[in-house]
Amino acid sequence: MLKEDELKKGPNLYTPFLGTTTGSWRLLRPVLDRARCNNCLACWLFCPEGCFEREERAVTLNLDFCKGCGICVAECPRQALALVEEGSDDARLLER
Amino acid sequence: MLKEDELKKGPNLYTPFLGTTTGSWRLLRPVLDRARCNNCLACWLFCPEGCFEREERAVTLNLDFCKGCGICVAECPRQALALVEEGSDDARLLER
Amino acid sequence: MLQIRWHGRGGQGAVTAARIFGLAAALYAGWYAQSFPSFGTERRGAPVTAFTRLDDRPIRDRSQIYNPDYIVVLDATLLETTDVFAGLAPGGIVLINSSREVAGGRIPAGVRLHYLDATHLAREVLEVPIVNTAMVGALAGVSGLLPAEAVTRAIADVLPEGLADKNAAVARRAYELAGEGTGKPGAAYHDSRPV
Amino acid sequence: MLQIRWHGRGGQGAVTAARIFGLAAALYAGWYAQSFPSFGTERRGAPVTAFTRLDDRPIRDRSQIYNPDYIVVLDATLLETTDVFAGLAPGGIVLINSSREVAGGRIPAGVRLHYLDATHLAREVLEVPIVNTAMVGALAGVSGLLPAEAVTRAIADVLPEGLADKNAAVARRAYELAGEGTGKPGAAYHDSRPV
Amino acid sequence: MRAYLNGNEAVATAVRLARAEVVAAYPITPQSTIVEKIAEYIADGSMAADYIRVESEHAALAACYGAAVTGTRVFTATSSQGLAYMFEMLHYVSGCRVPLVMAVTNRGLAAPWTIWADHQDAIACRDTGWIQLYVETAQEALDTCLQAYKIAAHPEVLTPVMVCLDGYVLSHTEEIVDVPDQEAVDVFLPPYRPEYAVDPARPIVFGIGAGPELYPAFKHYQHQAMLRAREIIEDVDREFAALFGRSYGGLVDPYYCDGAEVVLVLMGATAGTAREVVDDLRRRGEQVGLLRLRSFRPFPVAALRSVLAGTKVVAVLDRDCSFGYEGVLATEIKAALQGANVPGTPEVAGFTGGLGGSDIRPEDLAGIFRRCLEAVRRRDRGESPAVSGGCSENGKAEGINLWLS
Amino acid sequence: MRAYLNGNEAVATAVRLARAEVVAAYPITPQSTIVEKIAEYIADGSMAADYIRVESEHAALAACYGAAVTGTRVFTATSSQGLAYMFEMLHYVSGCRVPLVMAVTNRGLAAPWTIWADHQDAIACRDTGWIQLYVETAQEALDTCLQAYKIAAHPEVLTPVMVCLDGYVLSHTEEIVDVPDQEAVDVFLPPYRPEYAVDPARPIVFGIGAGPELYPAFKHYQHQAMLRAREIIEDVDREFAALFGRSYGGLVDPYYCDGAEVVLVLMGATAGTAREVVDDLRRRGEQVGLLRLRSFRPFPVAALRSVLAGTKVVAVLDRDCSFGYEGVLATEIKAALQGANVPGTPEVAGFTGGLGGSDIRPEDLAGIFRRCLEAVRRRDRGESPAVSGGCSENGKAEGINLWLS
Amino acid sequence: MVKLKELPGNELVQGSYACAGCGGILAVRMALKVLGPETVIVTTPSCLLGVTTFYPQLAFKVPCVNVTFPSTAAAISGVVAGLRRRGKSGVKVVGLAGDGGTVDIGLQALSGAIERGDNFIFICYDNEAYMNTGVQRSGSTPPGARTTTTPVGRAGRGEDRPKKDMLAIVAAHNIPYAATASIGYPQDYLTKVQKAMETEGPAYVQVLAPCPPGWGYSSHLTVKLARLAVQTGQWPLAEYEGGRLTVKEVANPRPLNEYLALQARFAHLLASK
Amino acid sequence: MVKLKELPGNELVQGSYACAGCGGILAVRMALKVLGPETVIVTTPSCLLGVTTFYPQLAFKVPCVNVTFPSTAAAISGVVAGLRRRGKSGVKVVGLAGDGGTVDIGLQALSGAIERGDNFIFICYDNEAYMNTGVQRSGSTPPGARTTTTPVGRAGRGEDRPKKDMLAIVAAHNIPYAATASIGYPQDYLTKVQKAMETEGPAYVQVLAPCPPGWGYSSHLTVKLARLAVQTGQWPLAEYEGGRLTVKEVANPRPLNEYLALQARFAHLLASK
Ligand SMILES: Cc1ncc(C[n+]2csc(CCOP(=O)(O)OP(=O)(O)O)c2C)c(N)n1
Ligand SMILES: Cc1ncc(C[n+]2csc(CCOP(=O)(O)OP(=O)(O)O)c2C)c(N)n1
Ligand code: SF4
Ligand code: SF4
Ligand code: SF4
Ligand code: SF4
Repeated sequence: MLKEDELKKGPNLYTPFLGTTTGSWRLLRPVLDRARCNNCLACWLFCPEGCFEREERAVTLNLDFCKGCGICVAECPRQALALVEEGSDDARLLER
Repeated sequence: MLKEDELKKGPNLYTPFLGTTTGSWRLLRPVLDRARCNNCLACWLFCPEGCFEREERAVTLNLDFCKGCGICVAECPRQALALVEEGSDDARLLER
Repeated sequence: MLQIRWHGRGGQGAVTAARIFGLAAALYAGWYAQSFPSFGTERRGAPVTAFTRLDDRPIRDRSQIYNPDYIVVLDATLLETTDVFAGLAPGGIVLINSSREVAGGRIPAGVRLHYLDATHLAREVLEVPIVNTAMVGALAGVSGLLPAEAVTRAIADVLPEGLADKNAAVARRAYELAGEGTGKPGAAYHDSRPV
Repeated sequence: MLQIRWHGRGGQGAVTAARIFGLAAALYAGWYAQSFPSFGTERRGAPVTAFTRLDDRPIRDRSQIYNPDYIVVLDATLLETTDVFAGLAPGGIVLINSSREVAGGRIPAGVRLHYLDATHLAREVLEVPIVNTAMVGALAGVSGLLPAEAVTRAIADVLPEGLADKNAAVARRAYELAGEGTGKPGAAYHDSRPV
Repeated sequence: MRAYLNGNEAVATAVRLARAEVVAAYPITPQSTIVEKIAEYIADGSMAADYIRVESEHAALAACYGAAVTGTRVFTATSSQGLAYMFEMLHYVSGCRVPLVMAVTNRGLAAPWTIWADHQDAIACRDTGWIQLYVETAQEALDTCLQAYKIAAHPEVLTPVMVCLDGYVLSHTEEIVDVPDQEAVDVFLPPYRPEYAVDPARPIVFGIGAGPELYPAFKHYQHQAMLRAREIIEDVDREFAALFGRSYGGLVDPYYCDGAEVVLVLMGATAGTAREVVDDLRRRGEQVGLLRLRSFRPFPVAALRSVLAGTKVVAVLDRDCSFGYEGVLATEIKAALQGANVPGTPEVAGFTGGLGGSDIRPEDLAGIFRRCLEAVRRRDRGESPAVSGGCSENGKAEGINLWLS
Repeated sequence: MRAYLNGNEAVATAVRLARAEVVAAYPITPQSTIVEKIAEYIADGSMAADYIRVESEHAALAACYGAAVTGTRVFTATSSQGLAYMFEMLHYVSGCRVPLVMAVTNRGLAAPWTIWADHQDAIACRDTGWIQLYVETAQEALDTCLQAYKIAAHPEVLTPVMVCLDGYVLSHTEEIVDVPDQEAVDVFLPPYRPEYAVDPARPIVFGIGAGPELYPAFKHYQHQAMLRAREIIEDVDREFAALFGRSYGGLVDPYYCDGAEVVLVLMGATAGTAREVVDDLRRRGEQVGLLRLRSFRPFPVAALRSVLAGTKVVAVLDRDCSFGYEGVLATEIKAALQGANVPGTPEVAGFTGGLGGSDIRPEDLAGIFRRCLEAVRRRDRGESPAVSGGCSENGKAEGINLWLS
Repeated sequence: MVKLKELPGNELVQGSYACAGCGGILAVRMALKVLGPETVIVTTPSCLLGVTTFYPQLAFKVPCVNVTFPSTAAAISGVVAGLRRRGKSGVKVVGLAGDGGTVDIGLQALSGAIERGDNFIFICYDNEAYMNTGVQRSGSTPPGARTTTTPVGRAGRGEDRPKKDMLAIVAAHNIPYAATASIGYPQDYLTKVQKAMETEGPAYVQVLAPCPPGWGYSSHLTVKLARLAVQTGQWPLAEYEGGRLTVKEVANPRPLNEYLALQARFAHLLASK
Repeated sequence: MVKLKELPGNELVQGSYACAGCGGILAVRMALKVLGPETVIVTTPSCLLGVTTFYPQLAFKVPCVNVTFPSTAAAISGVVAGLRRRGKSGVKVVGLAGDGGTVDIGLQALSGAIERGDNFIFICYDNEAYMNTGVQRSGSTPPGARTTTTPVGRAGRGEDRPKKDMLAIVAAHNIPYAATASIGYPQDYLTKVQKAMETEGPAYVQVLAPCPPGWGYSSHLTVKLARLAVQTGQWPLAEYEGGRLTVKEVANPRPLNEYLALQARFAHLLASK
């Protein structure tokens, strides 16, 4: 909760402020095969959540904000990305 | 003043309703020389107050609403209209 | 308190006249003053009124003026369609821009009438028949409420530079004519009839 | 009064489930009922909740539900990010769509857990993994609050014609599985652990 | 017919039953599902009406006004920002005495942005010359819309009506609703054919200009009509009851107020929760009651006075705030109780809460009652201070979500 | 400098002296001459500001808001329909705690169409979270605009201010005004540089969304700031007096209220006329007084109570009407006087008049006093009825232009 | 092609409080000759509303629905729908608004109504400023013009933005019919109104309507200026029909100064030369 | 021409609550890559505002000025003037609005701001309906589309009016730069944003931004649909510059059904055939 001091100045707050990541929304998970990536940057451009980072030879994928929309997978021209069921077989429930 | 009955129904009134003519606004008065009129209807068209009536051979002029703008005089191609000072020499004050 | 009502037509400058008179009184003649137009939009040609109040103490009354002490008529044709004398205080003074006397029928008893052929004067000095400043000068003269100086200085304050000088001249001339009080048509004069 | 909280994700139909359950109870099972979504806009994928209240007298309380008697979880992955057990009334019943048991850590004491692999069931009958009607049927069965008939009629009222029949079938099957109470994963069963 | 509907669906149903002919509306949460349902009725042929898909709420109300002056029955609905954006038109149509009906799904106003319920949106429009009826249930929403058409078009009223329902808490909450038969509604509500309508054969100017000598007269009669509406609202409610067997008390809806020491006054759906609390406290022997205000405009001064006369403390719950004064209901009820001819001078304690969707729980209401009952005890013992000095002057913040003004 | 200005010119002069940097406004009678004068100042180089020529009032206030969050001093002005059309934005900017200053040249609201003065426009906006100061003279208009900038931007207030002046009666009436020196104003009003401003180096979201758990907190503090403004308004008026030698009493401006049996409460320019009437009646030995309310929001409950405590009858003159209740001032003053801790329970008699430019003459005010004094006599004799039952319930039309509610 | 001689003689607006020589009221009076008595006017605050529908002077002989300033076209949609519901198909709904009420505050509503495809005519009488409130600039004020909000001074040279091209804007809505006209060319103007009347769906006519006090000229010049604006190329007569825009060419354009010199609002432009 | 490889890598919006696969947030994220950190966003109620600036999730890394729904462009004018007064010339003011906030309720303000010639960019992310409130039709909804206010039934066949041609409308304002774009063609889109940025004065970009729940398709198809719309001729890529409109031709247009068939909002059109 905000402090009294902040509340008194009105609903104008410093940004960004992220109460949560959105990775938890994901039902499907993109899996990157870096070896296939030719660094065309399609995923980097098209991911609505900005989950990819450009690196020297291939992109990397950070799932903190990934919602599993599947766009990166659909747009990757080299099939370097695949979509798997998140927590399939309730995996994550058991894992942790 | 309106009647209670009318006031109770809101500010929606039958039209036209003219509390006054606007001839009294006039400082200049158009004078029509019907003999010169060739019925081209310029005045009839251009008078903002609708003071002219079309007749068989020439227009007629009714000054009830004439404000003396002078447009009819300016637009008459036959100089059938002239503008004179209304109440010049305080004429009307003396006349009546 | 003294109350003045100005009658004119939209575009003739009655509102400005009321203001010039008030300003002259307030800033250059030691009065407290208040001026205001008839409230509303004035269309060209339609009758309009404006008002000035003078007093020797601050003016706080904000109501309309119903019983003026002075009435100034910028355009004599208004006499036909408007009851310019309405509510005139007993013994009130009326100043009309006209080259001749107004027929008596509609003039209430006890009124003192003054005339100035301001149109003529304005045509002469300004080259246009704009009479408001002349009438301001005339009222100053006839009423004795303000010195001519106050009026001309007020005109300089209110009117744009290009117009101020000539209008000041017209006002001063009207003021002087009032002082002459000749009673002749064509000049400011006191009505001789016993009213 | 009995209070039910439904957990799902935007797009999974938790809100519709709450409504179907309420409607079934209200129109076909003699209850008074009330149902409402978690207030707000649901984005696809974001966790959402919905609520149903049942009572045998008119329901007048309009406040939110803080202590549900029943909790229905349409999507087991929510257990990871949401405290689905929050406020559960003592002795409360939780029904989870899952093919296997949930690890014990986060489960409060005194809770009765039921599972249904609704995803599997829905895939079988509906050919899509939409589980809300299955879970409605399951809750009806597990809780014994409503007869299967009430649920299927409510589904016919709420869902568009093309979808109603299959969903009614799914709900009925889930209802029956609950009745079987086999305790086997893949069916509705009562948790055997002493909690 | 017994149905399971939420408040918005109940409103849409009423509009269909009322045979509204022109509907113009703009989407806004949590109103939108009303007009979506109406669009559906029109699309499936179960309602014969024109739906004007306007580009804003200001336009929505202007379009409704245009349609209404042609002599058709008209409907619109909105909420919050949309109602605020209509504000100029609100005054206009009431001034023109156009008997529109509008549903307002109450929601708080930005900033900050909210989509959740409070009454600030409609309360802030209380001077616009609209009748405002606040409902408690989906059933009442339906029934009140039907009543509203009758009240608005009554020849002695000719005033538009807002039917206000709490966002989400009513609008999106399903419950059992008895849907009346079309035939019965047709009897209750004959077609709308006003005396004045757009007609080249008898030309009228709608919305003339009026100078200082005339303007006050129109406003005077507009006010008088609104005052007269107090009786018409009661009459229509009675007539409705006779036909449909349901009544809402007309202007006010008292619950256990007889002999109550503390009466809680509020509007809208919270009344339901409050009934539970009152029942509970009564069971414990506390002399408490609830007064639900149904008609906020016209403001039922006499009805309030007669109910609240013997009360010791009147607790008022406002889901709104007139910033720099206090909750609006509190102010208006105090005013109604001020003066020598109100016996006993009850103390009025204003509470503001439930803003922007903040939940009002039974325990919140119980807390209000408890504090007021304590004040009654103190008062009975001749002690002070009471619940409050009676107005915001003493208004130290008590809490952030529910404060005593 | 002694000048001869009307109310609108006085406002424009103040805005120039305050060194407003951005002005966005839309024309409307009788406001327009304020911004025309400002446009002139900018064109002749005597004022360094951007004038945004917007396409509507809603846009005007949105543009002002946009400019204000960049950290500039901003001005706008409007009236009547224009104010109503801004309504959504009014709530918004106050909710965002943007310290704008706006002049409102008061005028009635359509329908029927009017261009003449009453207070309906601003009064109907009393819940918008704006401070509202009503002025009596052109001088006060000028001085109050300067004060307004200081009040609005005070770090404990951060709330926009409306300076309300009666249309025509003040806006178009010339009188003597003392125009302060720029240097003195610069001392009183240093440049506006707020803590929060648009700056990519420290990015801020202005006007966030807030859920039910957060929204009430913002509203709570907004309300608290407005209550706190009561003291700030007084402080600023005192500070202004120290520098410029003129004071307006801060929140209220009492005139011969000490020991008065009847006090007339009103707002705006009519106070001047009322002073004449009070003087006159006092000369005749009547115990009457005048209380001019200067701050309508925040509503000065304590100040009103302390002035009106010993009064027998409080006459209230409303140039507005909350249709279906009564004049708004009457309601709010009754509320302030309600409750056990107001000694004597004065009777409040509400009069509504002066709508749509209807003139308020000295004799009208004298008539109000006369009727109230008669009621005092009756009250002293223990007779009834008094002036009124105290509210609109007894409100039979007394007259069309001035009625007792 | 409208035949002037055959137009009905009775006036459908008369007795208004417009200034002597008002181009706006003239534009309306002319249009009503073509529109005839089966017309409903919808109008908003403007000189027109002020001078025709203020009690005790109600000057229209056809029904008139006044509405708030931003809402002409929205109210039109309502009237159209209502009349349709009431089965009154023969009545034409005609919006009348000034340029401010059209190109500024009324633009959005107009855009919405055109988009909805309602059957109506919208006539904008363009006097190139907000006249009713005292000659403030509007989006339709031509560059250089002095108004009370675009004053002339050390730092101000009158209006500094081009005139909003409203014809192009409505054309961009793919409106069935739109045109500009001038009261100086009544044959052309009235023929356009006639076409608008015959159009199924929305039609728009923007007619130049000089204003003596607003522009600063003597009232008898109203029609002359309306002609000069066309002759000097300041006001092209254009028509948008069937998706095509045609602009009437001005054979021998007259020097712009002829037009400017007659108007006080442009005086500073000439003075500075 | 924007070089993708050279665009800055850091995200200026991240963590929003948009639906998975939201074309709108993608459009904004992309644009910010070109606009960079010296940007001020002005935005209004819409999915965008709802998913980026609701506490406790504030997703922008640049200043963001939220304003009421009708007022994006009016607030822009204020921010522009204020920044000018504060001497902050390097900061670009960028309006972001949905189609409803652009072509309907926000049109008038936008028209005013363009007319004033303020220096700003206005990006309309066009998802062809009011999504934030639950998929009601807007002026930008294409004909035939089913929305919650253009339902399909015995008497309803979805939206029955053409899409408002907003590019033509802003072009009619003689705006210095305007373009349509699609998130399916990022090179083209971002180059246009770049041009808008380099424009002195107002610039407008309307970018097609599919919406999975609103259009009724599976989220991974967002970019594909944005491409198909162009390839089937439903969404022409156009540019208005220096007073000239150019439309990129589609070499071998694909059959419309390919586009329609993927979307539930058009299902009734195909079913009925
Ligand atoms: C919302 C709103 N803002 C402002 C006004 C004030 N107003 C009335 S008429 C008018 C000017 C009308 O200008 P235009 O439409 O160009 O018509 P004209 O008077 O020039 O003929 C204005 C600004 C109003 N009535 N309503
Ligand atoms: C005056 C007003 N009317 C209505 C709304 C409700 N509202 C909020 S967002 C929205 C829809 C936005 O649609 P669009 O601009 O197309 O953006 P999208 O959500 O589709 O991205 C509406 C109608 C509002 N906030 N303010
Ligand atoms: S699945 Fe969607 S959100 Fe996740 S990385 Fe791929 S494009 Fe981004
Ligand atoms: S002077 Fe003007 S008003 Fe009079 S008749 Fe001629 S054109 Fe008509
Ligand atoms: S100001 Fe101009 S537009 Fe208005 S009535 Fe006078 S001439 Fe006509
Ligand atoms: S509803 Fe559509 S536009 Fe809105 S966040 Fe979801 S995908 Fe994006």
